[in-house]
Amino acid sequence: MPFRKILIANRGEIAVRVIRACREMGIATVAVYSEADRAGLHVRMADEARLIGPAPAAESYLRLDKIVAAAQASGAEAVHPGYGFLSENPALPRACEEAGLVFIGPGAEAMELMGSKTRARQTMLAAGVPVVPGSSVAAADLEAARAEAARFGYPVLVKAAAGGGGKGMRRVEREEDLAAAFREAASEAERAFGDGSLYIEKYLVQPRHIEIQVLGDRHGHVIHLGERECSLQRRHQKVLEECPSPLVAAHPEMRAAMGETAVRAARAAGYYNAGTVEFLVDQDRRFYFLEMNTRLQVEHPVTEWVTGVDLVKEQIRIAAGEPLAYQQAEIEWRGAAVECRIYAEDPDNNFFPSPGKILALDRPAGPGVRVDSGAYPGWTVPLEYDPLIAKLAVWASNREAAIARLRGALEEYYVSGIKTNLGFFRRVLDTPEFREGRVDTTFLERWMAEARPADPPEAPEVELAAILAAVLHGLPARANNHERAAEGSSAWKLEGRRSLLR
Amino acid sequence: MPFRKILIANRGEIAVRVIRACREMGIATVAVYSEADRAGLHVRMADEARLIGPAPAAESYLRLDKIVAAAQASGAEAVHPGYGFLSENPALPRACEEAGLVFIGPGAEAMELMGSKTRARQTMLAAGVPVVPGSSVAAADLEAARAEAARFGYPVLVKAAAGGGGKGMRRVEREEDLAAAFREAASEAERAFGDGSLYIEKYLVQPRHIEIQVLGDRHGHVIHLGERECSLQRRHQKVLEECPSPLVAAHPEMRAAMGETAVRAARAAGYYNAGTVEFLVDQDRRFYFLEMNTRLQVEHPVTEWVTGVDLVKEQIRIAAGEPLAYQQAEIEWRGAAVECRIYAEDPDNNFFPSPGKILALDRPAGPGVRVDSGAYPGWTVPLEYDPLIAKLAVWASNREAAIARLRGALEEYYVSGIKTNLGFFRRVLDTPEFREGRVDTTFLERWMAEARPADPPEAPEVELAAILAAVLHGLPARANNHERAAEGSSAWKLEGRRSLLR
Amino acid sequence: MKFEVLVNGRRRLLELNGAAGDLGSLEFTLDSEPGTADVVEVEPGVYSILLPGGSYEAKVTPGPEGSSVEVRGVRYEVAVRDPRRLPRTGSAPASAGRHRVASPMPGKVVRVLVHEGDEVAAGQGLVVVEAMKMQNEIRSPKAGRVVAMRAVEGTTVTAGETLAEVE
Amino acid sequence: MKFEVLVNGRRRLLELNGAAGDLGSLEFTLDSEPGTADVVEVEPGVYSILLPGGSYEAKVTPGPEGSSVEVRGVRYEVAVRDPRRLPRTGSAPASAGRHRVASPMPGKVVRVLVHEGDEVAAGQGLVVVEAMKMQNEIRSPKAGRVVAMRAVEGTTVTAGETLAEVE
Repeated sequence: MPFRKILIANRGEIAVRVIRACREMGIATVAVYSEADRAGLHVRMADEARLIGPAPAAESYLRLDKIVAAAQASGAEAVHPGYGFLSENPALPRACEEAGLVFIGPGAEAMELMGSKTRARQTMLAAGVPVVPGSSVAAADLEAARAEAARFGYPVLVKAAAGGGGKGMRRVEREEDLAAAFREAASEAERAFGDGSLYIEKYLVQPRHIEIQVLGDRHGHVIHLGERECSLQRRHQKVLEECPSPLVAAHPEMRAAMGETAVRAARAAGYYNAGTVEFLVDQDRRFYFLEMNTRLQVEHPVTEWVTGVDLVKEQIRIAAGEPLAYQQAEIEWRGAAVECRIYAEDPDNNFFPSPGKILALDRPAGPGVRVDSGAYPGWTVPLEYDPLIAKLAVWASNREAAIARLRGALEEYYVSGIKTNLGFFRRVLDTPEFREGRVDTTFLERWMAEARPADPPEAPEVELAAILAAVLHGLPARANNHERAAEGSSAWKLEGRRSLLR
Repeated sequence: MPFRKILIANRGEIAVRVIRACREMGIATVAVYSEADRAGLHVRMADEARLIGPAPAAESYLRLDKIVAAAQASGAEAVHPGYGFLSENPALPRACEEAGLVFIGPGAEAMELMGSKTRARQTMLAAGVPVVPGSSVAAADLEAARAEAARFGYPVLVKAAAGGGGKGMRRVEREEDLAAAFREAASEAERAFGDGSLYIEKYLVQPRHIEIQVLGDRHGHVIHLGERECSLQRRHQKVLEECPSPLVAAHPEMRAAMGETAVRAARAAGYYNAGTVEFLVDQDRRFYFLEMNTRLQVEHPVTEWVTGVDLVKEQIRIAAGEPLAYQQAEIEWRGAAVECRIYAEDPDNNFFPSPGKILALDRPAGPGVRVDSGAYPGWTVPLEYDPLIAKLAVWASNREAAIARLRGALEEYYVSGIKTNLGFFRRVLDTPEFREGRVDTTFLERWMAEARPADPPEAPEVELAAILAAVLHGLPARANNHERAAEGSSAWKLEGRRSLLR
Repeated sequence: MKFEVLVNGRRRLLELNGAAGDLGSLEFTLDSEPGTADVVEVEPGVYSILLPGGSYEAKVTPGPEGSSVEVRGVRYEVAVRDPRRLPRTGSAPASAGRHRVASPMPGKVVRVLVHEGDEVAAGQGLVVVEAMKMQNEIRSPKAGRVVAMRAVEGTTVTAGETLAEVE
Repeated sequence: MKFEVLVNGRRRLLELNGAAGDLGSLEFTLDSEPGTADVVEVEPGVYSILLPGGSYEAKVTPGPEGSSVEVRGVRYEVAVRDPRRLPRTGSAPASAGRHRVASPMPGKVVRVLVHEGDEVAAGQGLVVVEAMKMQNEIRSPKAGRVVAMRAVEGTTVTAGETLAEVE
């Protein structure tokens, strides 16, 4: 047992994921929660739970001091940051170290290095890792930005030098649009990260987003676990990920090439624990370092499905100083996995967030279906946090079968009370582009901008069923009628009644 | 697409399993149901559903004529029998053939051959497959039974020559007990199978039950998918199965030896489609052919987890005449899987069946957890059928991790309204014998006969939590209180109320 | 018992024969077409419906304007009217040309982009509401003038709360 | 508010301070030990309980004799009595030495093994009840004489129905 007790500095499905891993390793867990999360599943499942502040993340899940205090008060030996919140903030590993706690993740230096786009880029260039042409520009220096853009040629991308997740990112098609985009991005970066410095780079036309999972121990051993295709994005946010990438499946030599490059990148940064090297891949299959995510990714389940490696357990073992349990040659990829991010949002209304109370919740089940979720029936999805309520990840022996399985699982998945993007995924999965793996980071928005596919061909019985259900459900006399119905007409019940009448 | 439409001649979790496979293959499904199963999950999930009679199985799921009529009326091209009911009755493949339907399973001849213990035994002997010493005895011939028993030496096993599943089976320790056992077994066999012929064999002391999954196509290609350890049995019924067998894991040469023997057995019977060759393994690791199950097994998920082969889809492809999709050398075994059979029964009261209405149902989820179930909250488990309501099968990279995962999943699994054996499994999993893989077919009953392990060490807070919950739940004023509580104290709600008061 | 039903905006007429309110085998007439169905409410709001052509599962979520019903992954908006009752008048229409702009979700007003009296173009952003870490720009449904701005930066709004009015 | 609680047969005394019926932060005294808890009913009958030493989830299934409560995989049978009410007398005890043998489950009587007037040993089978494809032998709780045999072969019985009486 690497540790006796771990504090999880997160909430929702990822906190639940880490709790499950700890439980299987015999490690006690401490959940932290804000006032909005008292009924959160992570609080219910952990061995202990500590309130760390009011609902806004800035007053709870982002409060380093409270996290560290909770860990110390509970006697935890290590802290797992999950993703988001403080997970990529080097102050957390530093504070842990000062408090005598083990941080389950990379060292603060590697995190800091990779958190700065410019320093990361310099390190990658020095290590011979290909990068997208670009350079950083001080907050106020519009003229420098104009010169750089002219050098790479339009379109260019303007984004915050600090941070990630698409915050403050703007694509500029023509020189005359640069000034406005520059000002907006700088102000957004300033607000989000307290640093208005920008980064300007060549915009690759319709690239794929393919990333490599790496694992490194504290003894210098680094391996990769293959790629994830994350090209399906909306507003620069991934919504569906898969392994293998359809492109890599068609060009198997790419896995080793990108994998070795990712390992080189991690080594150059002095990286250990789990991390992800993100690449953009152009239409000639050239790949460019985009950034390194110095934490567990949301989409880690697809890698777990295909390689059989439990990334969270490996994170914990690595943090405890154990050597990697795998050699590179032992990593094998079997079948295909696809994951959907289930969001509380309304695809029919501009994807507006849809927090609120979940009235009914049926999760899919059966072979090859994995659900990671923080939701349950009766739970109110809070307004204050990320709208991700669950991840649905399926595996099958090949991509076509995995997509068919995902399609069925989406149909089994039922959430009422709030809106979700479940129906949106059903439509995405039916597009020929996705079926054939012809996707890039612009596909989803292009597809959404086109005329929506017409409603399914008229199916009179489907509509009839909807009409009957709506009418019958509205009849007031029928309250609790379902109880009677679901009991069927079992002979036992009829006989049972009869015997009472004797 | 091998077929356009398949009828599933079964109910419960296995019907749901087959429906999911068909849905993923683009094949429409027809469910059949008795009057007790109108609200069954298989009826809800199928594309069509047909009533085939009253609740008793003899008037519905065992009615060959109604099954075939339903298939023809619905335009189905093939029939999947599941397990149990008609699945090992050669009359079903015959009736299918006459009606122009494809039976998804072996030919009637192979089924008939393997259904007769004596003919199966002769065939195995001729094929050089090792068998347990024994012979068949006519219904009335007690003297012949006495002579045979004397020849093998006691203990001996007396059982029905027809049928399976432990029906009519009796272990006889001494000659003076033979007469009574013989009469009871003959009468039970007569009632169950209409044939009082018995089979008497040498009883192996504390053997393991290890079985081999085989797959054969209609072109003579037969492969095996490795073993399943099924030694955890109660009343000759399997309750927990795993792959790899801990014994085989310790002696890897056994897998190839038993696998090749099983393939030889299947070939000797002219077998195609999925089937299972059951062996008893004695304490010197000698294995003896026990019987062949000519259908899909309840415990097939553990093989699917470890090999990555979807057995139901392979069954369907084979029935459509397709060649096997795998060569023997392509079958690889990764990690370890363990399955529990969740029964509606009361372990604290002699394992009496516990049909009734399910009030609440929380299924486990997360990585490596698979649930196949026909149950849902509000559903009434009928009195008339098998008490199996779900199967929980987990996978992890090794046996120890799989057991830990199963332990956690059992804790997440919550069923109220009926009794189940979930708690029983938690205790079984904690025994040193199971943890160390030192199990045989007598282990479970020996363990149960011993003094039950004392209650967990006194945990005052656990008991306190139980007391508080019981007291608070009983307060009448608190009806629907949970709604308020689960909403937490989200700032948005408070603010929302305030804005209404303005 | 007769019902006037609006399905995704299309008007249908359903008549249930026999004792309404009893599930099980139903006889009905949809528009002028007679039919039969076997209906069971298997879970609250979830109906298993057997029709001659298949088994359907309909999941009903009641809403203020009618029910949202999902069948085989297709969502229908169904409003039911019992014709014996007076037809509802619906919510009062906006005064001629005056459009109420409501928040589509609960959230926090992080920015007010225009002021009362401003001229706005159709689609122009009026207010930015933040919910679940996302900033959502609420736009003007039409070109016109902002006659009322109710949103105040830093305050919380509920779903459906008026943010502004455009004339 | 005071409660007498029987936990797996052991008597405990719980006093809730403050307004009973309100969840959230609770102060209480168990026997003579004071304590605090934070309690939320997260699903119907499912309580999340935070105590100084940990987070517990208690799942309550009410029954006729009390509640069955599961916490961390351990099941407790808990009967609660509000001492202001009169203590229940419990079900009338069987007349001296006379034992009622009830069916533990619904099922069908497939065999009656003894007759009225027969002498039986403790543990001897009286009736075989079949349910869910399993034949279950119902045994005599004591040695004695069968004074009444209510079970009839081929009939159905409900859970708790009397099969026989042994004296």
